[in-house]
Amino acid sequence: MAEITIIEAVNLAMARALENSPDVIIFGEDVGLNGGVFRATDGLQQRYGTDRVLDTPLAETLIAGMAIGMASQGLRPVAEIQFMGFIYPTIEQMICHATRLRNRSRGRITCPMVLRAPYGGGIHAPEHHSESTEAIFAHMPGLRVVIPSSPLRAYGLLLAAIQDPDPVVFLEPKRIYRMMKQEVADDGEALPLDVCFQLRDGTDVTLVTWGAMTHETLQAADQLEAEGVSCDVIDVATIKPLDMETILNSVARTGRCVIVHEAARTCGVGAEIAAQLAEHGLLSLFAPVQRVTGYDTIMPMFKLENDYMPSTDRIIAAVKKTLEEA
Amino acid sequence: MAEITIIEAVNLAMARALENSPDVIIFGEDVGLNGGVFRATDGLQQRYGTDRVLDTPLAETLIAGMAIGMASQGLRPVAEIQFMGFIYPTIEQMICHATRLRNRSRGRITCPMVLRAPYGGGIHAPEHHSESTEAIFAHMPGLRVVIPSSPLRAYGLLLAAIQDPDPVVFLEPKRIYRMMKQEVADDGEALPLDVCFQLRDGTDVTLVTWGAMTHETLQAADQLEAEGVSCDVIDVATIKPLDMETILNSVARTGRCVIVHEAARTCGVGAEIAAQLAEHGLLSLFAPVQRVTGYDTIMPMFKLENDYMPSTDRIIAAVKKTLEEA
Amino acid sequence: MTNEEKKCVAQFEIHYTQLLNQQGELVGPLPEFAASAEALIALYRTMVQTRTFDTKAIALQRTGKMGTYSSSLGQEAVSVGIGSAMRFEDVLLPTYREYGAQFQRGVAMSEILRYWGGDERGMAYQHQPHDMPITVPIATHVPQCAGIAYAMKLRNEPRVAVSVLGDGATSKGDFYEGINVAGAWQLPMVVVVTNNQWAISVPRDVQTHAQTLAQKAIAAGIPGEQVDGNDVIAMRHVMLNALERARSGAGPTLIEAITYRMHDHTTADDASRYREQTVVDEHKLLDPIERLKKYITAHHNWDETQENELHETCAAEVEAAVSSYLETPPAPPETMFDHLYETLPDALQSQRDEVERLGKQKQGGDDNG
Amino acid sequence: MTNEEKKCVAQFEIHYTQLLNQQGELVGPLPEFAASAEALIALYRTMVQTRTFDTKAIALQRTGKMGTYSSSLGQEAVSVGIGSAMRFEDVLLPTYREYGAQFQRGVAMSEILRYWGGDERGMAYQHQPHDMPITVPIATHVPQCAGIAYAMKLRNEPRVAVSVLGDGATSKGDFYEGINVAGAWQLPMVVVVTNNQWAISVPRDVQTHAQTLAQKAIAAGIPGEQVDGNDVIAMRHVMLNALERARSGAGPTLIEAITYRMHDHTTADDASRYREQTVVDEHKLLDPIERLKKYITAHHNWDETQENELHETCAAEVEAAVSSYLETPPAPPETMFDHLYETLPDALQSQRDEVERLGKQKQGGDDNG
Ligand SMILES: Cc1ncc(C[n+]2csc(CCOP(=O)(O)OP(=O)(O)O)c2C)c(N)n1
Ligand SMILES: Cc1ncc(C[n+]2csc(CCOP(=O)(O)OP(=O)(O)O)c2C)c(N)n1
Ligand SMILES: [Mg+2]
Ligand SMILES: [Mg+2]
Repeated sequence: MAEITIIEAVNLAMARALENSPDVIIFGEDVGLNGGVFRATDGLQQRYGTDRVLDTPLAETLIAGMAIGMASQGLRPVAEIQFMGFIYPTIEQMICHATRLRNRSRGRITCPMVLRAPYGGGIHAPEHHSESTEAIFAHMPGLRVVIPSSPLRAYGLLLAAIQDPDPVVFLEPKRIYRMMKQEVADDGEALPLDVCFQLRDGTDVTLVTWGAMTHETLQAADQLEAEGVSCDVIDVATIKPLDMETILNSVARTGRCVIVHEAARTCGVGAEIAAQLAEHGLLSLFAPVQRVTGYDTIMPMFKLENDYMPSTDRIIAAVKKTLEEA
Repeated sequence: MAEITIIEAVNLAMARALENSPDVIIFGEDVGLNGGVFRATDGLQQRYGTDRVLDTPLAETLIAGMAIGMASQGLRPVAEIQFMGFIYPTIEQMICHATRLRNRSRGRITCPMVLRAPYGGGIHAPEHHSESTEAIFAHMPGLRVVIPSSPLRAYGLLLAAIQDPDPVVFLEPKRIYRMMKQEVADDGEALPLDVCFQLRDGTDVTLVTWGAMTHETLQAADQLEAEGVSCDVIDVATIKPLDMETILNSVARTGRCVIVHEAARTCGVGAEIAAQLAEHGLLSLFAPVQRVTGYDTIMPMFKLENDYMPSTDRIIAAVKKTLEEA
Repeated sequence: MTNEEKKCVAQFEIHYTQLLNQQGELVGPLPEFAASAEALIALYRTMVQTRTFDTKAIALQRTGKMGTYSSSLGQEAVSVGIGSAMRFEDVLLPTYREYGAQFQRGVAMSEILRYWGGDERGMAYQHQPHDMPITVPIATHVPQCAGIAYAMKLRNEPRVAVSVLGDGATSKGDFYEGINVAGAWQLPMVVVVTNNQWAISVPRDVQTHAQTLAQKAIAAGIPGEQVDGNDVIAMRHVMLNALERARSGAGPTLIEAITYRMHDHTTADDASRYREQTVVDEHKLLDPIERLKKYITAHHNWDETQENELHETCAAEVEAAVSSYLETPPAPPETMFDHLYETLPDALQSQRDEVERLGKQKQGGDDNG
Repeated sequence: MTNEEKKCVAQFEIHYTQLLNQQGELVGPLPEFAASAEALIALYRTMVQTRTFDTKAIALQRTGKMGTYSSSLGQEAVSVGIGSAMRFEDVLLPTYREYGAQFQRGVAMSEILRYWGGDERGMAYQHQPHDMPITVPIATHVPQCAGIAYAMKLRNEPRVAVSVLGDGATSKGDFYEGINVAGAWQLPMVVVVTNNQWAISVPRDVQTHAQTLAQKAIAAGIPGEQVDGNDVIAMRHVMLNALERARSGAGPTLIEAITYRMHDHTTADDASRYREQTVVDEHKLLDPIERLKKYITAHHNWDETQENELHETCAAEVEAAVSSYLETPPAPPETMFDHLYETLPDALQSQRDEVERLGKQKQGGDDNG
């Protein structure tokens, strides 16, 4: 069993899905011969043919709309949007149709599609290539939004997304595409959706995060450990619908919570988690919930991107603040 | 000085703006001869000509993009999207360009545009005509999102939006377009943006809301008053950027907060307000913040829309809950 | 500029088909199907049925028994032509005026009424498993149509996906994205533009400087043609050919059907604000039902007895649908959660419980509505 | 189907212009401007300047001194043709390969380097007040172009808005929405499609079944034409005519400029994964710079001395730009808030303060980057 990266795990999951079901179709811009700009679909067209792995014209609204059409016919389309910065033309299709077809037709027509996109900053990419706007999708009833943060979860969650009978937006943290390797058994086993993953057990403070930020968050937890602070680290993984139970249980134990995400703070998914903590966990909170996030300004071009994104230092400072108070 | 409705105040503000500056241009679908499907632009084309008040082809991406182009040339475009349910094709333009032109060009090119749209449910309209997805826009750095809830505020805030040097999404609560009348002096005076409006002073609980929900919220406050509960009622009005100071000050006095909005709960703007209360106002809160919102399901077609939207009863129940606790 | 320096590299023509003129006279060769009285009378019946429904639906709205409704008055030949040419196993992606096609495809009148009555159950289409529900966000169904057509092609099914949209809709980007991929991938797909000359208050000429809407097809490199949309024989004929091409693997077609919106845009609209009634009246002369009636009266012995019988049958059918609609008990409020996902996520259970509880309270107290 | 029943209602032709063939020989009538040696040499200089810049920019990226860069190699004639034909007061809406036009319009080389070096100040265009910065989200600038053109028309300014985009971009809906309104409103606007045969790895024929991209104009009812985009004389000629039409109120034009992307899509791309080098090599024979060089050598005494001098000048200019770029101190991190709104909203002040504080801390400790 080889050790593979996240991007390889994404590739492996799609290959497995293509292998297991003739209904799985992969498409998007440059996903064919080129294998995707990040190589997520590398080799898939060669192995599964141009009918099942194919390049589309350059049109994101079309990509989403076609995925919906295919899904309505019982296919399992897995469509790639090249970067999250180009996902906006899909919104009308996603919010008006993907999320509503089942509801609208009272279950007669369903929409088991996956819309994949690499997201997040930190790779010194050009303008518009570093977006984290998952909150927009997390606000849409009828959708699932899933974000893996390790090769194992990339494999297991993508398979789960493809098998899911409802539409899933699957966002891949591109900064950590090749950052770590894990042994991943290509056993076709999906991981559960709609639940958080516990990355680390601790008692003093709960750190809640997802995507590439799991990296900084775990680093912060390491450093804090050395200083005698024990962190519970939770990878939310499915940010819509939210598994608040796991988060609330953790905070009930620790009494403190720091939420870390790359996206702009205002109306980010961190707000929802913090709001639910305030609603359902107020009495267990010893200190105000802290959010360590991207700022409410345009994600700067790459010279300043590290000043925008949450750093290990910022996370540690926020943890210390929750420890100081109350 | 005549008493006018919200829709008339919207019309009056646009007429005033057209009158005061040759740079103001009104356009959208059916805004010309037809005067808009809600009559927001009634009579404007007749008075200000087809060059300044004009129908566009049926293309929302185009409408937003043209507004950006015009604004970049120093015009003051006021573009109408017929219903918020059709605003999604504008998102790419708004998030990639309207919000970024100033930043991207380091102030060389600016984008003083207004994108107006009627929003919200409760008028027994067809599918897609009852949307409240303001949170999507509230998440965008660089944007203002403004929502009036009375004729006076419709007039003053729309003028402010048109005068604002940056892009504004101006959402009009269509359910109360004709619900109330107020005397509005057509004096060209703008109201301030970025601040909440205090609708009612109270001591026991803070009710925070915007748009058509101010109606139910004020009704709830009336009923609660009769039962001896004194409500501070705040109309947020500019939901992006948020004037948290006013809300925090109120909650510092009352110790309790109920947030009311029509939009789906998860990742709604209420989450941001609740999250900030938990961050900055935790110690003044006697009880968990309550959110009374639309549910996290598709806004149902109109037979069930009243079961979806927050009612006076649901607001009262939430207030009582905050009073019971702690 | 002289001619030498410019080389012509591509040439295109757009054609228009009319078979029955305004007076109901044949002006082109009769297509095979149209030789049969039965076939023509079937088309006639469905047009009359559709109009009978339409009249009643407007009345329901006017009397507060239904919500906003969009009339298909004057456009029956387009819709009936489409519906009559399609096979049941094809997929129709309609807008909000395709009743004529929908009825032929098994959608119940009571379902359409339920839909405009604000009830999702009006899109369940109990007897039509294939078709998409009415699409409200303009042109968004064209990319979906391409996806459906791709599924058919991939599976080698001899099926066709058909989307119908308006003249206004041809201005929206997704329309072009959809027809472009239909060309690029040679999909089994037909796109019908019902050019009824208006997009709410915006006349056809304000939408585009293109002299025909059929020529939009040229951008996608696919065949585009015009047809008299008030001539149901031509409409069905052109549609049959396009479906046959698509079904046989010869690729997509764009059809511009020229007709006229005789009613307000919807019952929420007041067309007198932006168009002269005299112009509308002129278009009455082009009425598709009258036109076919003249033809079958002249050539197939259609008479007043048959005409009266037909109207009675249609009226009875519509009345039955109205009763069924009016008698439908409202869905319990908590069902707003029941088709959101296949299985309700745990996170939403408490919301569903709340709606159920409040619904029961309300039922106990005041009544629903 | 017989012919009688179908009436031709519209006809279209698409023309192609080439004036200088592959061998640098004149194959059409020389446009007025091209009689002047000076004019041709100016075009030649800018093409060489652009290519010199391009080569250096790639080198900067390869040596880690700059981020991802998109090359304009082989497409210089398109861009230089556009830029040379426009007036300063016109507005250019470029994509990420229009350096040839941008330099002529006053954008500094150092600004382009700053841009690809990840610095917003590279879009401030200190000497070019009118033009939009590079547009990355494909085709989104076409609707903006229409808005700009509308402003010009409304104010009766004799100005034109020009957007340039790729072959791939013609698949995206907003492209059509923009050209459609340009036609409907007869806007002073020119849209140039730089057909370089590739959209990253996707070949032109996979984008669309349309035999030319120029014919996309027919959908909008506007003139569309093809030009040899490796022939800078033809390019400038066609562009001048289109600008003149637009400026004089005669409406918009769509120009398809046929060229070839000689480099990888960007420095982040590896074209050998999806195209044969031999095909690329064949296109070397069509090189726009070589072609004009042959012509001016044959007709205007262009010689090796002048050639060498030109290369030296260009190299020096590029070196100066590189130095300026490399010497630019990074912007203070808190400036990320300074152009978000005209005035920073109170709600954001504490975030700006935090970034400033952290920036200073970092400067105190380790260095920036
Ligand atoms: C994306 C979108 N924008 C706006 C609307 C509002 N609207 C509904 S119908 C209509 C006009 C449609 O005109 P056309 O396409 O010609 O169809 P017709 O109604 O004439 O059948 C408009 C603007 C909508 N439904 N969807
Ligand atoms: C909306 C959008 N989708 C995807 C991308 C990613 N992308 C960048 S360039 C490109 C191909 C563009 O091809 P073309 O329009 O032919 O221009 P060229 O690069 O060949 O000049 C793609 C897909 C993007 N920038 N914007
Ligand atoms: Mg129409
Ligand atoms: Mg290209």
